[in-house]
Amino acid sequence: MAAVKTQAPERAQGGGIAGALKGSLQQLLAFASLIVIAAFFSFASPYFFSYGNFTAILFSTVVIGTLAIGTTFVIIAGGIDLSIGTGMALCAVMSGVFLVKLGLPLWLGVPAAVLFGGLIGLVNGINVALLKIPPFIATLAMMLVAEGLALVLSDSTPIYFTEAPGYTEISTGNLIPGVNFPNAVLVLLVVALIAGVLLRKSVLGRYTYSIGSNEEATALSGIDVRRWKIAIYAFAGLFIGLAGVLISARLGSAQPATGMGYELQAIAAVVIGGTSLSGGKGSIVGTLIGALIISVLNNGLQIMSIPQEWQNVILGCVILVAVYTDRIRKKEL
Amino acid sequence: MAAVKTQAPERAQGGGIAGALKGSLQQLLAFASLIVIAAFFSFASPYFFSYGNFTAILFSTVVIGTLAIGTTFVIIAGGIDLSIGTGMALCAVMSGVFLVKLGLPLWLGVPAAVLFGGLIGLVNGINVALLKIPPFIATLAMMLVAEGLALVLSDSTPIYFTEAPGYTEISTGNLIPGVNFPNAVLVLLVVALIAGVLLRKSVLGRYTYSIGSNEEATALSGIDVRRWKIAIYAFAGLFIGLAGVLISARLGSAQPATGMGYELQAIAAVVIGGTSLSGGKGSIVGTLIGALIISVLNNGLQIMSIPQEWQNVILGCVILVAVYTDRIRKKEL
Amino acid sequence: MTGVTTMTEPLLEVEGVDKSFPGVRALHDMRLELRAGEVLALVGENGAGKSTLMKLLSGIHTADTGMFRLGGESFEATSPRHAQELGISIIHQEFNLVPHLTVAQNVFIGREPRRGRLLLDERRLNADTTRLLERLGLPLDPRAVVGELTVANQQMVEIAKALSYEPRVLIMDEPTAALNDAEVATLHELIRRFVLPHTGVIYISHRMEEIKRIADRVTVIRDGEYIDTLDVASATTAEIIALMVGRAIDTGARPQGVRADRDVVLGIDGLNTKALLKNVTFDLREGEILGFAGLMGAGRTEVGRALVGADRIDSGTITLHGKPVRIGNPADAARHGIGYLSEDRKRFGLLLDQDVRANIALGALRDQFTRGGFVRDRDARATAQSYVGTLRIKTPSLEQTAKHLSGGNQQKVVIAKWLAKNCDVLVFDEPTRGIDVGAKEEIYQLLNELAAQGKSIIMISSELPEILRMSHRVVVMSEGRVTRVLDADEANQETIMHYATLRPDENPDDAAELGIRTGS
Amino acid sequence: ACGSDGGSGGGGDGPFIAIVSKGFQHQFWQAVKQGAEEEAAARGARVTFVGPATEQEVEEQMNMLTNELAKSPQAVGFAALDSRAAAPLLQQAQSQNIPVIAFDSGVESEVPVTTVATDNKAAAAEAAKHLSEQLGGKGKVALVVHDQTSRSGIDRRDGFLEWMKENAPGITVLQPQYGGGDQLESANITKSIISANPDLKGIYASNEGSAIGVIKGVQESGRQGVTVVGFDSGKAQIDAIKSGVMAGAVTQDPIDMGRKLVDSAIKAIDGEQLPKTIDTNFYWYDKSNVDDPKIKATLYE
Ligand SMILES: Nc1ncnc2c1ncn2[C@@H]1O[C@H](COP(=O)(O)OP(=O)(O)OP(=O)(O)O)[C@@H](O)[C@H]1O
Ligand SMILES: Nc1ncnc2c1ncn2[C@@H]1O[C@H](COP(=O)(O)OP(=O)(O)OP(=O)(O)O)[C@@H](O)[C@H]1O
Ligand SMILES: [Mg+2]
Ligand SMILES: [Mg+2]
Repeated sequence: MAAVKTQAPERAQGGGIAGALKGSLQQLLAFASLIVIAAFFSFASPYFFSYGNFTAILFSTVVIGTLAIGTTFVIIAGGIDLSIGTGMALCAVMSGVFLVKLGLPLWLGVPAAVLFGGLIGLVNGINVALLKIPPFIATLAMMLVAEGLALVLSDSTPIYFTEAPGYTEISTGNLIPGVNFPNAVLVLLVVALIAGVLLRKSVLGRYTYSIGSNEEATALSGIDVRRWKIAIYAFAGLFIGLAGVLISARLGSAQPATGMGYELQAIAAVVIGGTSLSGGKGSIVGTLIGALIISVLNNGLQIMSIPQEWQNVILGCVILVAVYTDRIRKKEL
Repeated sequence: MAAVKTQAPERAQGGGIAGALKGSLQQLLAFASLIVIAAFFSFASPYFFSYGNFTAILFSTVVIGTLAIGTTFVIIAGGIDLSIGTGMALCAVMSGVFLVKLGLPLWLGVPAAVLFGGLIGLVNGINVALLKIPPFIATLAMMLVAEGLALVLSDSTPIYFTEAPGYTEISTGNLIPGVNFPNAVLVLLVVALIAGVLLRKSVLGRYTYSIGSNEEATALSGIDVRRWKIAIYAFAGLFIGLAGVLISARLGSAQPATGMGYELQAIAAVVIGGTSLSGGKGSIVGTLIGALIISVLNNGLQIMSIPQEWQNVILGCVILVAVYTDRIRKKEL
Repeated sequence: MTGVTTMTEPLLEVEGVDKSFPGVRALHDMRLELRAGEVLALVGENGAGKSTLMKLLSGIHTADTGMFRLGGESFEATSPRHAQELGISIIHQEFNLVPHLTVAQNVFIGREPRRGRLLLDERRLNADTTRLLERLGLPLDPRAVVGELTVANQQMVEIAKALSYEPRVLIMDEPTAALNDAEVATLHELIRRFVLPHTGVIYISHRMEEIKRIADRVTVIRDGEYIDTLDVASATTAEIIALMVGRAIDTGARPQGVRADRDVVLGIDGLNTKALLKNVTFDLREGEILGFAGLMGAGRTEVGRALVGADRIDSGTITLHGKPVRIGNPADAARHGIGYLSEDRKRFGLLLDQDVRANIALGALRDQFTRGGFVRDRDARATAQSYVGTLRIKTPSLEQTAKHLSGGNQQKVVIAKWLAKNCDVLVFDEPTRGIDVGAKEEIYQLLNELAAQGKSIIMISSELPEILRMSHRVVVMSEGRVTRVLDADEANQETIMHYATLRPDENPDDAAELGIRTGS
Repeated sequence: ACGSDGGSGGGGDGPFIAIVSKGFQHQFWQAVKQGAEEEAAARGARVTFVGPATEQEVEEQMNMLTNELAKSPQAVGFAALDSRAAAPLLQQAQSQNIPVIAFDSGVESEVPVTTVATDNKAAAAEAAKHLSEQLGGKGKVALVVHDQTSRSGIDRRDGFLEWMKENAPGITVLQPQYGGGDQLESANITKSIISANPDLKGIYASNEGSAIGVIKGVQESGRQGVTVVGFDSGKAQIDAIKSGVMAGAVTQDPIDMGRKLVDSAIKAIDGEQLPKTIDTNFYWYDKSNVDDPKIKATLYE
């Protein structure tokens, strides 16, 4: 009868010190899963616990993390976005088109590529909110379109950024001099912070929760749900663009075919982070933790030299256990 | 403000001749999209409209169609199943293990492989219903586990069925003598019929709708929702097993890595066919139409020799338009 | 008043029951005794613990401590099915229907007639349901999809479903909140037929006059504790209310007549909708409370929804302060200062998973609680807190999730949302649904204050006393038409019922009385 | 807004050759396509070129081959992901009198009139040999392979492993890791391997995507003294070789493969007898010969 069992009050968003404390306690508990996993690997392998490996893990979280942050908004609003993977590839290609083919300077080309992601999101938003196409289909269609366009626009060849000096610094450079800490990670942290604040404190964020919680009630409360939905998708699209920039800056090239499959990983990070696919609930911190859980597991299993066919088996089981124990702890709260 | 519109009455299932008529009229309209697309290709290419090509299209629908039928149950019940693709690969491998490695006879090995799919579904069901892990995560974990196990059990090499004579006949043989009509298509039609009847007329089907429509109310009506959810996932799992048999019989080998990605296509077929991802609504006929729309598009675009990078772009656009017009027509009803 | 009070042995007994939720002690040392052959009313303020107690009896929650006896034997219902098997059937305060299934499929859910083990016998299911509905005298189509029924009809389905179990104990948690007088009468008739020497009914309601009509005894609870049980025959309404709220309630007087002097704020002219409305015309004046009366399905809700753009208008004009306006969706309406409170709080009113503050602040968020695109939570909190005070919303904190509030308190939250929004025109559809007597008075007072400030209010209500008590004028509707607009001094039970039951489409005399041509 | 009727290349009324490849999006296949289109244009033929998105999509490739056969081409070029799976379709082609030219890897069937292919195993052995030479025959090496089930993945892995086993007793080979040919994933895998093996001396990457990933991974880890050898070409690898980050790579000359494929197809259509196999060469290239015109012609950017 758990379907109707009384649940401990779960907090969707800010307000109140006691509330905030309770909220962050839950986040901490989700964080605990991560710590346990990391602790395990630290004991299991002498190579896991090192500064170099930690930055490697963080670096490997950047792309999925960025995509997952944008998707968190969409999912909290009750939607889904399957176009983020190939959309990212398309944005990477657009970045190449802007910087290499059109020769725009960095300060113009990079924001343009990010905005192009916003455009992808905008189209998704229009399809979902105005044409009322279910998000799954609307973004699936966009996934196919973006996949194709990335190939068309790049002529199915990678675009190299050798002629755009400084571009790769966006991901691989070290802003903090002397410390080996890739810029991409800094970017991820900064946008996560911004996204977190917007989600909790801005009107956009509040309506994201409201729409996901009860779209009809939100509309009847006099809120222009269509407009806000479009805004949410477009905003989330910016992260597609950013991910496109970050991945192409890391690889030094825009790879038109690299993107498919990232959507599932990003959505998985969001969901493991406690955001509900039925909308109305979730957080950016959770999403980051979800993304980290995946990368730590991937990294740790490889470091331990587990045969790769077993890695997926273990990964699957650990995700199950982590989510399960997390649920149990939340209930006990 | 359609978000708060009183909806045009949509009928979830049987009861009443008028109702049935109205229901099938809607199906017919979804069917109309398919017809329009097929008609277009018939004019656009001289190769499209032929018996050979039609059986080719049907044949290419078999695997996705079979997976989609099972998934229809899960989605109507408000769940999702991401494990169907790699699960299918695992079942194909198991079929190879049973028939080739253990040398079981066909009549034993094939049902065993199908039941193994049921076992995958059962585990999914237990994770979702008893451990209360969200379906997306539970089946994502299973997707990873199945992917790994398929490689482990097959030693990462295809298992060939040369030593299981008659096995490939399951897919490629022609039961109707003299007519070139692959058995696999017959199998699909038969299981679709059975699934359709079960969905509309059986207790399992009724509770599938009921749980997806309002799980809490169903539970409060004294129905053991957990048990039925497990049953639904396990039942849907049988189609994973069947798909594993059909694909390996078609290829003559169990390909341990052929499966990832099928889940998205199958879910797309279900959703294009009008089943709502939020549960409570859907039909097998719709799913078949959805699956056919995808295969006809794939086939037609290739037959027309559209450059491959454009095929996806067009595919995406056509799916959008088809679903959009379908929604418009439904509203007018 | 039914007369079957001769049987006195207890059918159902509850003793020393405690139940706590996180942060809330819902019940403490609760007692209850239902005798065989009686209707026992259970009353108490919103959040007193009535529904919680019933959920313990019907196996949804388990008690922390306490004793339950049915027919002298102790029991503890572990699941809804178990409770049904014991003979306890419940109609919940919130619907528990499966919207995509038909009436018949809902009524017999879990007990479907089958052919063999696996297949369903749909024909027998429909036949059984038809028979049941006929026996109960409920005019429902067994094949209708439940999600498309009106709230009132959904309530009827719930009732049919509960009675189909042929229970010994029937629990009804505010079954009449969505019903109007005629339907209430039907329901009471059903209850009287149901009560036999070996059965009993627990009846929860906030409508005192109903309790006097149907119940034999009434048990009063307050703040989760047992207060007293009275014989209805000898107790007065005032007595019961006093026990309930623990303070005196002052029921105010009727407002004074028309306000012909005031400006017309909103003009509705010749409104038609595909679904129902025909040539609906009326106007709303500044500072006026305009009551909307009518039977179930008369179209009052539809007027409200059409007015704010929630449903599509086929023809007709809406003028605001004399200027025609186009309202395509509720957001347009909100921009024009028109707000709509839905009759269905769960579907159209609340963000169930969000907290009380978020719900109250939702409508006014951008106008009042935002600076530079960011929400000023302190302001939102302060406003929410003040409404929690004035409306006596019983909640452990502003951070309580809406779905954990009692039904009446949820309704108050929705009302607070609209009061906070500060609209010029408020359309309130069944605003006091499920609200206790005390709080009702407070809401009435608030509405009167708003009107005094010059706001205009449309109040749709199925409770005639409420309509009569509050309205400056009353619009009576039947079959999608406005059959009459009554001034406060003309409005009384009889005239309203007369105009509410005109059937111009079926009865030429009625058509003539309304001066409309019908048919071909 | 799409290309209308025509195939991807070539003139209108010449023979129509349908090519079903193992892939489509990867540079390697794009280079094959380029070679095929160039040859077709030169010979007045028309080609279409399709292939599944990944080398795991065996069934999808069968559907593609079916669809191409439906267009009644004069010849079919086919790179089988799983050669036995295609047997019935190859029979069908034969019965339709459509000559089939296998390419990239052999097809276990009598149907193909010839096979235009490189020996992947031998090419991988070449890479192993060069890596071993660079390391002086000892040390620990890792493999980042693009796929564990496809023919090319298996051959390029096993060719490497077998050569090492037989010829380089001093070299320890770690468990192969698989990155799906995805640059990012391969980079992440590489960094994990480097973290876990402080004494790692060399890494072998089995295709272009893996190679780019490995280069990135090595660069990002900051580790010095790891010798990288790769496979295929592409600008990133060529640059890495020129700058010394990468020791060298094996290229299969995919453009030539595409040319020879179309050439053979046209010959087959004309009824010419063809040898059983047509070898397209592979070459080891490194800093010393990367600008050699003969090598340069086999590389794509
Ligand atoms: N699931 C729950 N979680 C937390 N608190 C709850 C839950 N259910 C009820 N409560 C609290 O228990 C108290 C009693 O609620 P209950 O629903 O029994 O009131 P009620 O008497 O039925 O009120 P109403 O007349 O408004 O329906 C309320 O304070 C309510 O907030
Ligand atoms: N959500 C809905 N979905 C479908 N039809 C509806 C819905 N709401 C109302 N209707 C239809 O509109 C008609 C008018 O109902 P409406 O709710 O407007 O009447 P009402 O006068 O408000 O009565 P009450 O609310 O007491 O049922 C009903 O006959 C019903 O069939
Ligand atoms: Mg209650
Ligand atoms: Mg109403």
